[in-house]
Amino acid sequence: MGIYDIILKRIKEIQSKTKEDEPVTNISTSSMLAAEITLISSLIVASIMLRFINKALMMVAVLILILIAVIAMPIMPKLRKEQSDSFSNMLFYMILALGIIITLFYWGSVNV
Amino acid sequence: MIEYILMITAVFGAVLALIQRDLLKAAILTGIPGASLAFLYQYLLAPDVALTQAIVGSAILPVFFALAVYKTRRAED
Amino acid sequence: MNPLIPLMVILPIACALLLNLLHKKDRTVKVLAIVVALVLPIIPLLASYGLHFFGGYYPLSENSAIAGGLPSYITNSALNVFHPAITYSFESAQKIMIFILGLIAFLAIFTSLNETKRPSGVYAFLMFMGTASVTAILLSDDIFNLYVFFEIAAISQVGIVIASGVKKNYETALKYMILGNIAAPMLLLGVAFLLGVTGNVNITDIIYSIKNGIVSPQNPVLLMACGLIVFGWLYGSGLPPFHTIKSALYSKALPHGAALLQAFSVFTFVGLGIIIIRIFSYLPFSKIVIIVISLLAMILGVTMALMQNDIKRIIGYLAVGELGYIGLGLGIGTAFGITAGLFQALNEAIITAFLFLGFGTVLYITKKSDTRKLGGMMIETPKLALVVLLAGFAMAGVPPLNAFQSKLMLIQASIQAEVPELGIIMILISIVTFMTFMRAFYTIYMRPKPPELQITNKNIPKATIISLLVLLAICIILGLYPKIATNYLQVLANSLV
Amino acid sequence: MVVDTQLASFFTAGALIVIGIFAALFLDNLIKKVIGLAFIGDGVNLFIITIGYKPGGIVYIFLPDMTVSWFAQNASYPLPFALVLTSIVIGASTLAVMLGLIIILHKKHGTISASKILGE
Repeated sequence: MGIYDIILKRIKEIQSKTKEDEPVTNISTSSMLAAEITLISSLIVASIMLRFINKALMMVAVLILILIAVIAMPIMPKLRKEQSDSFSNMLFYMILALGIIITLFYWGSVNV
Repeated sequence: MIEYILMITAVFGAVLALIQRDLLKAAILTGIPGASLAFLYQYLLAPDVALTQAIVGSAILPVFFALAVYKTRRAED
Repeated sequence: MNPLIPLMVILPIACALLLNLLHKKDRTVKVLAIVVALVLPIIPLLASYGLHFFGGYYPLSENSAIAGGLPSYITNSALNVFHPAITYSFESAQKIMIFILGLIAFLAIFTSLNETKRPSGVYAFLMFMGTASVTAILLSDDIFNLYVFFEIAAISQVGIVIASGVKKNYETALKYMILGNIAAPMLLLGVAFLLGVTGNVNITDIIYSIKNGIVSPQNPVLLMACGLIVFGWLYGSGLPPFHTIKSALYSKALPHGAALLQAFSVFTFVGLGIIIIRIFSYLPFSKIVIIVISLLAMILGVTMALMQNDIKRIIGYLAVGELGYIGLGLGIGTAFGITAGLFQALNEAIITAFLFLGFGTVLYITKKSDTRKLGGMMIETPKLALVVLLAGFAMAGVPPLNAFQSKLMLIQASIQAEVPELGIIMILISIVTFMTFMRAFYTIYMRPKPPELQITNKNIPKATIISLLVLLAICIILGLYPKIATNYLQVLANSLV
Repeated sequence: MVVDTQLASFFTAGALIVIGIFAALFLDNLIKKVIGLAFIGDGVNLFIITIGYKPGGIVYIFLPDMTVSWFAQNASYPLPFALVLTSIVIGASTLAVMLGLIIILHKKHGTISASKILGE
């Protein structure tokens, strides 16, 4: 089964869960595929920048990212569901971001 | 001493307002933290802010909330 | 003292209030609004550089009348150079940014007055208020004044959405306000931390205090303040995690409103971002955070844009994604990188406004914004299709247009700063941006027309076409002669390093 | 442990902010969410006021029988207070806009539950 079919199947699964009834067209599947590739490749390229901190860490991070990408292959449908217009999701991610930023600034600046 | 009492009233008033089931009560109880904050500002050497807070926090905002509750009340509960 | 500097903020506010008084006098409202909107981009071109002190409270070092009567232990201390007034600083970078903001505001107001049947109402009022507040954010050297205008900008953005009458706009507006009422107090808390540590709200003075050892730069409260201000910055400009609500906000506004809203976001991004870099650039961590957030914005914005079906939502997500380029420019931190980032900010404001107005014509003709129900518009409006295609080329960075220059500069800056990975990601995201645009363009213009699609409004107002041509002209001019803009921005970038 | 007024006041401000964020996050009723948002604003205002407070100081009004240096050492710091005045008014106006939106949405949906109105 090619990746196209996997993605098509996963989109249909997610749709049946969220009760959307839009048709799965060629365009939507291929754009999801493009989004998937963009996401994975740009994350991997971005993780190469960890070399400024530690080269070994960079290698480990890239390998782990590739592994995760292979295992959890169609990431985009899940990511899309997480970034829906639902208000509780927005609030959750906002508070999460607030916590992460505050923690990072306190911890990161004490140690750097 | 009285500052500490005001601080405690402000926090407990806030909690009390939020745990009410009746929204009208909640709206009116928001006046408690508003008013105690106004007195607290007086003790924190800011009398001009205390005046504004007394008007806005203990009169205008509860009235806003009460009006909103009154306008939306029929369908709840 | 230059009277034109406060006029940039006061004039739109005064005009907005006057428009409300003239309610229902449609002709007067239209003429007044267009005249004032036309003046908005002209004022910054005429004004000369300098500082404006509200109330005339000069710093003691420049004010011998007061300083003469004070004891020497005051005039010898740092108080001598502190700014007691709310200070507006107008420099070359502000000049070009306010010019572009004023121009977009003019085109948006001009288009909206000609597309809506009844010009009087709150819509123009809110547009003017928003423009005034974002201008003040760019000008203000006083961080609390900035917060006040930040809130006014938020309310007017919500107002533009409420006044649009698009389906589900109230829900989106309420969501934005609730999120904003958690995030904006956090920004205020950050301001309060800064105030508590330095005793000052003037940014120049805060930097003076930190640089001259009056305040310890490693004070953890300062770091906390940086974190909270960064959080407010995320909210104000719609970076992740606020990208969903911000793009929803764009999609619930009318096209001309959305064109202005994204300009507000871009310039809020630039204004607050410059302040974060000015105050906290001594923390290496702040730049890393800016880069990480920008990368997230680019990746999430573009990938989400690929999967939307609403035109306005697609451009909204693309606009969020493009913000990442500016952030990368600021985060690289060299003078060249910051210049490139600021230039990209100007280009993005213009191009996204261009795209919103361009696709807005489709909405005007068919009253539909769902790409699945659209098609075959090439036959209806072939010339407009070409213009919209050029806008898409501009956004992707095709050579003769402006974003090519700024993206090229950004990639060069990233290679010079020895982080070529950022350049690679920028190229990658550019390609995907173009693909996203072409997907929307194909489904709207080139696909055969669905039988149930009806053309309700054949005549596009001349004002819209004029606006589109003006924006296209600016894109081409800036693309051929990027020095026009970068010369202005260079000064600010050099001062930030 | 002796907690002085300023520290206690900071803690009160923090408590109000936390209560407000809790309410805005977890309560489903929109009006209660907005009440929570009002508390966040109150907490931040109290925080700023406390920055200007000076333990054992006086109100920042210069009376004729004071010397300048004594006044400079004992008066509270008025700049934060001036900021709070603006901040209170901004908070009240944004709350009014939100309540107006809630009333409109109630007319449309017939409920003020956040999960029903703002769910998707």
